[in-house]
Amino acid sequence: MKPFHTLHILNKRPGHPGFKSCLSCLESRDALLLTENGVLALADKGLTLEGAVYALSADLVARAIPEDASIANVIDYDEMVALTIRANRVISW
Amino acid sequence: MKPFHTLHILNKRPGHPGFKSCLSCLESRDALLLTENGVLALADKGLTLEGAVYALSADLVARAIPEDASIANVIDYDEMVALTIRANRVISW
Amino acid sequence: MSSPALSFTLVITGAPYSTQAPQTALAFARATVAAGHRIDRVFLYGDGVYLASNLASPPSDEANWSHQWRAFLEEKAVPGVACIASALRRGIVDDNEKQRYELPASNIAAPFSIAGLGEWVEGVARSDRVIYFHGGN
Amino acid sequence: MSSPALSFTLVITGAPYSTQAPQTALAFARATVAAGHRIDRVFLYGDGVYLASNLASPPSDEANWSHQWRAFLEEKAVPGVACIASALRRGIVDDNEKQRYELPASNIAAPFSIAGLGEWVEGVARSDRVIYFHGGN
Amino acid sequence: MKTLVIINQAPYGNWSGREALDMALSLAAFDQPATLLFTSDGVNWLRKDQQAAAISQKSVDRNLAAASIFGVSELLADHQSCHRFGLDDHTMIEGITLANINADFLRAYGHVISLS
Amino acid sequence: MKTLVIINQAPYGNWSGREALDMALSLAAFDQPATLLFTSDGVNWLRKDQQAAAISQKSVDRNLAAASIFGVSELLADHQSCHRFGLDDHTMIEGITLANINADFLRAYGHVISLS
Repeated sequence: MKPFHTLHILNKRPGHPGFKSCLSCLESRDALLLTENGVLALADKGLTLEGAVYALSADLVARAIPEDASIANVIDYDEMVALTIRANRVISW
Repeated sequence: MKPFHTLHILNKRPGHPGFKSCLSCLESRDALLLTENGVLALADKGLTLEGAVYALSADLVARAIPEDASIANVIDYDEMVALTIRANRVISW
Repeated sequence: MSSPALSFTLVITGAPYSTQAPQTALAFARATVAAGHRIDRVFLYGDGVYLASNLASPPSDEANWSHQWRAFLEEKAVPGVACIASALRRGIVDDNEKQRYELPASNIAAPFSIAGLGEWVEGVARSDRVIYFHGGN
Repeated sequence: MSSPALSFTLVITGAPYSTQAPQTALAFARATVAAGHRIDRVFLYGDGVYLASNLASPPSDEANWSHQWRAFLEEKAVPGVACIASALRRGIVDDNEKQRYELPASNIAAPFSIAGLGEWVEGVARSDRVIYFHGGN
Repeated sequence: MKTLVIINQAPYGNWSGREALDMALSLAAFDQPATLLFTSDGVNWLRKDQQAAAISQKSVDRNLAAASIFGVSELLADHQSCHRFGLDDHTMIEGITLANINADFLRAYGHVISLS
Repeated sequence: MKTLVIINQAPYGNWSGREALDMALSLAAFDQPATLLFTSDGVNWLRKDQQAAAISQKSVDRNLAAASIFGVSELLADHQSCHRFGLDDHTMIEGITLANINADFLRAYGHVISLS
């Protein structure tokens, strides 16, 4: 498991100003984890996400949003904990 | 004092999705009242407001936003009450 | 004011501190009464019910919104009602609910009382104006 | 887990009902402990302090986030701390504050306690990871 | 007087949509005409097969099924928002009418509520 | 380890900016280096002559003056956000350094807090 620089945890809906702030601070060595209403990004046709993207399974299942592996790696809370450990730094937006 | 159709009370910051929703429902016979963080619209260079626009003085003074009469009629709470009476309908966004 | 007196129901859905709603609503309520209109009730809904707590103790150099609202409601004999479903979820309870749910205390501030959404429907049906004060976030 | 055990401080700034923060944080906390890591403390800040109320009574077919958090903290012997400044403004008080401010009741749920931001600074300085659970609105 | 209750927030992230729904149900219970409108992120209430037990909540699609039974006149969804979130006949629960939200649309309602 | 506290909400509408500031002050009080960054609507904290008594609050510009006295290392503001809200040398309080927010900028901070 390669470490990455920053794990960005994003729980905002795609229309929220914080969603854009978070994306503008992503760089190639970072990873993005979508949680809560952040997972709506996977259903939003106006958005394209790039790079290492993860999404919480429980939040997807609750909202009936298809687990599209071409957009995001779908993970559980155990893997979320593991991601926070792999990262040198964690930012919750 | 001419009555108007709808008074839209808008307390959202200009970047909030509700700000745009409100503007999209304005018509020529309506009036817009900016309150709380809604008054930031008067300082926002990316925005143009048209039609009958009012803004609460107390919220402008608190935030040191110049009372620009070319954009909005600056009013106090007494006049806000009067506006809700002049309108056939009031919507708080 | 030369216009005839009207009746208002005010609905507050934003909490103190998280939102400016209780403040704006209070300034509006004072202006309403000053203009000779009647406030049928102030209805607290959703996070707005936090305004009815009697345990808030902000620093002494800050406004205490709960105190100010209670003083206004008492002075003007305006009913203040917190929605029971919103209040129970958020831990705002009166003595009845305290007993019913075997809770260690009650914390609703007089003159606020607890009632159902029917109080709000009554406002929609009968007050001349229903004005909402939401959170702005 | 083959990785070495680390220490965490979790900070919750979103309230139950207004946000999903207390739920997500609890699922994360359970997974943290299950993986063999240590949680130094859970720190409630801003609206997050509402989680520490012992008066919330949601309908019986809904999750009670305060109950679930209290059970977790007790079972795993994890300290739960509500920021004193946030708590006083929002009407979450312990017996000390009740006496000091002459309030009619206290409503903090054991094992939560009240302390200053120094508890959080301690986490920033000493825990391997500080993870924030904010509101999402 | 017809009341329009607007739900513009997605479910589960907070309680405001449920509380807006309760308002519509209360109006209906007291024989006041109420229409529900889902717009912006709120259209995500309408997706089929939600399983909120995964996050220890109750799914909201069942509450919606109750809405028409208990007398809420109409369930509307903003056309553009549905398109944005990929909601169509296949992915949406039944009984929803699409609408375009603007000043003309709003004019039919004497009372409009937008919790957010 | 340097901590960056981001304030991206305007003052007075809610308490989150004040609570973010308290976090920075606490770090400084315990000799932990802390920088404050105002961005997005948060730059409205920086306007001169705020008179929050008009809405029965205390003006936040005084709290900011306290920040550097009590050891907060730096007060930064996002250049673009300042421009958007018409904040310049004439309208802004003193002691603020402009910055451009991106991944490069963030890299200098081991711990980043964004309340919102």
